[in-house]
Amino acid sequence: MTQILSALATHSLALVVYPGLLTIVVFGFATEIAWTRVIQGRWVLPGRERPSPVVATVAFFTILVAVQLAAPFNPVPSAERNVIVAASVLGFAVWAELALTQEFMPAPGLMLIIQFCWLLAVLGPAVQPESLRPQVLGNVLVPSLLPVKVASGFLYLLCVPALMRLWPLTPPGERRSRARFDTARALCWLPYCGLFTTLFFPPSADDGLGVLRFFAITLAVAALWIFAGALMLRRGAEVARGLYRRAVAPYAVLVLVVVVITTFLMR
Amino acid sequence: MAAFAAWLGAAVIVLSDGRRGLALGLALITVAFTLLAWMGGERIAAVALLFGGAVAVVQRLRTGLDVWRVMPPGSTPRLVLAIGGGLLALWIATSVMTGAGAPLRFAALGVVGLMGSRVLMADIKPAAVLTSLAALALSVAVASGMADTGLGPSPYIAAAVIALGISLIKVQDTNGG
Amino acid sequence: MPPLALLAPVALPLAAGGVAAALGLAGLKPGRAIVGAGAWGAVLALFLLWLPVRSTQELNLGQLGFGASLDLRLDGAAFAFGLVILVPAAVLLTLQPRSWQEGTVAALGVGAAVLAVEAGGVLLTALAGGTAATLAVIQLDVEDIRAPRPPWGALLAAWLALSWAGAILQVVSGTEVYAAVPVSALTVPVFSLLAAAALMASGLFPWRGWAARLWSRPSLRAAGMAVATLYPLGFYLLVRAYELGDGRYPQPILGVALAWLGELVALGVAVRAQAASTRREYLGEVIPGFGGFALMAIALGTPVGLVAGLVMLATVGLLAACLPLLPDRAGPASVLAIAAAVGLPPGLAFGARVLGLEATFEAGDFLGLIGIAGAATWVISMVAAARAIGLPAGRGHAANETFPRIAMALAALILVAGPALPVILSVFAIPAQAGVMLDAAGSLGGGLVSVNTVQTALPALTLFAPLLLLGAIAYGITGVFRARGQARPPVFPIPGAVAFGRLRDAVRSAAVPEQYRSIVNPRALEMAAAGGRPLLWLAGLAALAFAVNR
Amino acid sequence: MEPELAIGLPAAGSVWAAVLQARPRAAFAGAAALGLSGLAVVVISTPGRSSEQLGITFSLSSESRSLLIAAAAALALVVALAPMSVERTLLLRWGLAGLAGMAAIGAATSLDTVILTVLVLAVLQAASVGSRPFTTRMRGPVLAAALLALAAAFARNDGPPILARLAGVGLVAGLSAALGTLPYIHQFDPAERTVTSPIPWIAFIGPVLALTVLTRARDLVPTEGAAFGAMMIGLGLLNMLWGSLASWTTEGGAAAWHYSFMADWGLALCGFGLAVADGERAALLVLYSILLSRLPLYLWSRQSLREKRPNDRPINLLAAAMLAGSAPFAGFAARVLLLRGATQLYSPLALVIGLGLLLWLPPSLRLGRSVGLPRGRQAWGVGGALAINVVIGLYPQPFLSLAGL
Repeated sequence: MTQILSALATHSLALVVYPGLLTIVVFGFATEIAWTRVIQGRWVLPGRERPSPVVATVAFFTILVAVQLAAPFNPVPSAERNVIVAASVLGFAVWAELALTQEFMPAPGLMLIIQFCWLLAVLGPAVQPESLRPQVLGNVLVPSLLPVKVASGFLYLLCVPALMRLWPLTPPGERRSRARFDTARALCWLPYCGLFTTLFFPPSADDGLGVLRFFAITLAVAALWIFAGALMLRRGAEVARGLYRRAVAPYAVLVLVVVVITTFLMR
Repeated sequence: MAAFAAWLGAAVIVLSDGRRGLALGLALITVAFTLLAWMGGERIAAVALLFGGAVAVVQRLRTGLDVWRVMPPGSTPRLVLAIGGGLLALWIATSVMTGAGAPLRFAALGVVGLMGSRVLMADIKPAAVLTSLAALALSVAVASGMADTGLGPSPYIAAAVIALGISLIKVQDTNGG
Repeated sequence: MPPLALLAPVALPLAAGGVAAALGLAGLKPGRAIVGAGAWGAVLALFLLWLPVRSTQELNLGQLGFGASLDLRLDGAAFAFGLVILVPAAVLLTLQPRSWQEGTVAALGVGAAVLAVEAGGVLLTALAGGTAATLAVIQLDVEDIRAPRPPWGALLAAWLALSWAGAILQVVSGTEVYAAVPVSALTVPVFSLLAAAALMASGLFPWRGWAARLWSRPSLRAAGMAVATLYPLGFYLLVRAYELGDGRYPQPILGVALAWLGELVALGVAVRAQAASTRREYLGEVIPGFGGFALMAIALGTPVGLVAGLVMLATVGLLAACLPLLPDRAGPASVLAIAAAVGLPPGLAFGARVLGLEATFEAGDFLGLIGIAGAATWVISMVAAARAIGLPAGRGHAANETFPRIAMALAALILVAGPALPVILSVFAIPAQAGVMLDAAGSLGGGLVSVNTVQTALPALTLFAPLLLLGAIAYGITGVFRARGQARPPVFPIPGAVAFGRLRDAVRSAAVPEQYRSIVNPRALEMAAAGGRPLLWLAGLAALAFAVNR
Repeated sequence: MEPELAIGLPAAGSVWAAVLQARPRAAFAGAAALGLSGLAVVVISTPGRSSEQLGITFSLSSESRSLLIAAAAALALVVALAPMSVERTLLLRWGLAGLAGMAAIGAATSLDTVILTVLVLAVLQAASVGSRPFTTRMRGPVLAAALLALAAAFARNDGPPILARLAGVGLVAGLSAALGTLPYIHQFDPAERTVTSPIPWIAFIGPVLALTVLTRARDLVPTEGAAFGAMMIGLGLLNMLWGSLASWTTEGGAAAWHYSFMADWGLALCGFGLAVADGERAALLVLYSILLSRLPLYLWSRQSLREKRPNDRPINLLAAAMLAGSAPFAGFAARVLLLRGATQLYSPLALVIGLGLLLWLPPSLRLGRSVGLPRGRQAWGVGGALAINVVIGLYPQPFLSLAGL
């Protein structure tokens, strides 16, 4: 019973504080503020209104994803983390927001394709190792598995900007202007960036340096997406759409082929 | 000789529409089968056949169109059937089948085949059907004589009773006859 | 318990149906209490029979005459499927008003379905399953003959196929009793027949199956009962096939094919669900969606997959009770039901689906690809669910057959049961799995707190319970969704729907060209054959003689 | 003496009813008493015991006895619960005549007796007033008699093997002609009374006749079992296909019933043709089903068919399920046995039969509707027929044991 109570306490701590809600909010809000600063040229801060059920839903999903990350000092034991939970619930977070708000959904078909590509990037590397522990996947350095890992990592990087709506898939006139602070997106920054760090970099040690390393990589990934997003915003929606249609989707097929070939070769 | 008579009787039934012709055909069959049964040692059976057949013939003479009407116009197919059926029965009874009793075989096969075909004809009248049935019943009894284990006179008696009974039936048919 | 008590779960609903019929014929109104009591009595009997001993019990009452014996067996699988069938049936029979004819047929159908899962052999299962199917169809037609119902031919074909499989087993191995069939007897053809029977019995196809079409009926009394009694039976066959094959299907490729089919079923459901025009239409796709995932998990051939599939079927059972009671109007009941149905964390459906997807990766080889496809499908389902909250309600069924509070309670039960996943596995799924996969016993662990598989541990109690609490707090602060029902375009058009529609129309309008109609004239053919023409008869005779002497 | 009484008592009952036409109650009571006595004699008779009291050897086999009991029960059911518009004495008179003939056929130890009985029954039926011409009504049975007689003659004489094969052809074709199955379908007039229509041949006399002919055929052509079975299966499949499709698509409701009997006979012929115990069991269950359910339902549907008032009540759906051979009705058990038998013989045949079985459903739905909304005695009758069929379907063992299977 003591063990159960202790586990309940540590899991609660993980969900609420680290790497859960509090960490998500701190990291995400900071990143989102930076993003809006970059693209709008002014500081947009979060409002003080009561969060909507949509934000609550996104937060609910993202904290579950956050506790799956291989963040140093994560109270959830590594054996209890699961990439399936992370991938599927993070997928829900994006789509729940889009579908619940009944907003104009930019190019939903294309978004779904990108979502599938992202899922392939997350789960593809797990096919051959037959492991679902995120840190195990991050730790895979077997040469024969590296092509899959690298290819998947690149696909991940390509997909997330669209999923987080950093890259425009529809021309600005068709989209609702977003002058306000996007709380739902802010809550997704850590899960997306942290999951990339978890899956494609060897896990960081449970010490101060490890924390620094983990968040440095995570921030670097966020910075990369902010940079790419800003760049793409200047090029316009047509280029972004063309990139996903003509490059990312075929590339995802290539990744799938690589996964299959690797699995076949390593049977 | 008796077997040929049976075939001839069946042929006459096939070729006739009037009561005289039908009765003649049935009479020939009755006599022929009686002789065959008698020669086969089935005396009681022979008597039964004679009795049943005779009553049927008399009954036939009393009902239906009082004419011969043998080979009415358009009888070529019937003639072909009568001759062809007879030849086929003869060939099977004598050449295909082996063993003793060829006359009995010829008579039975010929009459059964021809009577069965007669009933299937399109323009047949009830009188002809009943005559054919009586002949068929008699031939079934005669054919039972081919069985290895003799069935005794009972099939003959039953067939005679049936032939007799059939001849007593008055057909209530919208198509008349 | 005396062995004869094994008859109780079957006999009680039958007796209740008999009493309802007798009272109805006598001009009295038996009401819903009798048939409801019969079904609840069967649930109680199942618990009393299984829980104290938790081991297989058998009863053989001799030969029936068509190759099968009245051989009843209660093991883990029978207990699990018995509950999946009986609990929703009992809920619906107790709550929804029915005429005595409907009540009688429904109760008899419940008895037959339970007999199908308690049967000790394939042939008795076929007879009982066929009976349940017949009664379900009759029940649906009694309620509304013009409303959609399962194609009777497909159901009949399913149970005939199973009969044939049983017959082959008897011819090959001398027995069709599940526990006695030698492994070698479950050949690929026999398994194919069995699998075909299973797929047809539960309507597990990528296109819109009967379980979804039933939800477009004006009333959901008979539809709920049909889904509750018939839908699990196909899965039951696939689970029993493991017992016949000593824990595996005759060829691994068969399991892979079925798992892919399950994925396609789920994908088809998800694609249709995201294009649904009403909430009722969406809800109709919920159970088939679960069916697809359950098929995928069960067919993997691993203990984890099997238990995941069984838990999904348990969720199907609860949803089969919940959805027919749900009123066709927006409100918290609808939101909760949709949340429970889509597998919102940390519900029971969520845990089961995570386990199912895990199983695909742990099964090795290329099966992980099915898991990726499954995850993608799940995301589409989530899109569809979120969209469905704001859809118009759709066709309303009579208010007196809806019970929003009970429906909400059942949906809430599915959601709060997530932390209890290990308990449900231990009591419900693992005994069933252990009964049909004897070699794999003990491959799942974690006790009552977490679910430990080969690679990971799912801390269901310790992670899901606080998450549930957090969810409750979050929605307590923000309030729940208050979406106004309005028509919404599909997220994306159903691929190939237009082409398929065109093809279907072309097939429907296909006719013999005018110039050939005189050749293919059924009426003339009938007249020729049935005209009693001697020439045809002689030709028939000649043909027979020729055929024999050829 | 038992077989003779089994023949004589129903025959006497039929004659009694005919003689006392002017006094319907006395006619009915006397005929019913004699008929029931005949049934009692059949029930208490010892299967296989020979009797030669009339100079002809009679012996009732278990299978024939069981079908005779079923036929008598069917007759009792339709007479007792006949629709108000049907004259019950007339039905009883003809039923008892048929029963006497069936007893004679079932108890006959030689094919000749069977042929002569068929001729008698044919003449008796055809001689009564009917809408079809006498000559047309006689065609089928006379062809049957002629073919069976020729087959017997071929089988009894020595000669090349082709003779035995042709004898087999004659037996199968003769049986088919007597029953009125494809290719020897008896002409059917929907407006005709049932007793003078082809229905008694296919649905009442047929089961016992088929059983007896097949029993005799085994003695006559023992070496041609394979060819014989192949022909039976071939004709069986043909009838399954034709019967079910024609029953589905034909315009007339009564004709649909006629074809449905043919479809059921297709199953029975396949079962007999398989020449394995399971096949025979299957065929017997189909024949029970024809006698005890399909025939009564047909008779009860006649009025509804005339008045063109089909119905979609639960009872109609149950009737449809029964006619389609759905579980738990007897048809399902028969189908299981048939599939088992076919699997023992040749698996692809089971596949063909299995696919063929699906053709039953559409016509059965139509036929079930055509029963209309039975009321009063008729409702009890339909309920009784369904109940009997369910009992046979769920627990066929006693019925098969009665037939010695």
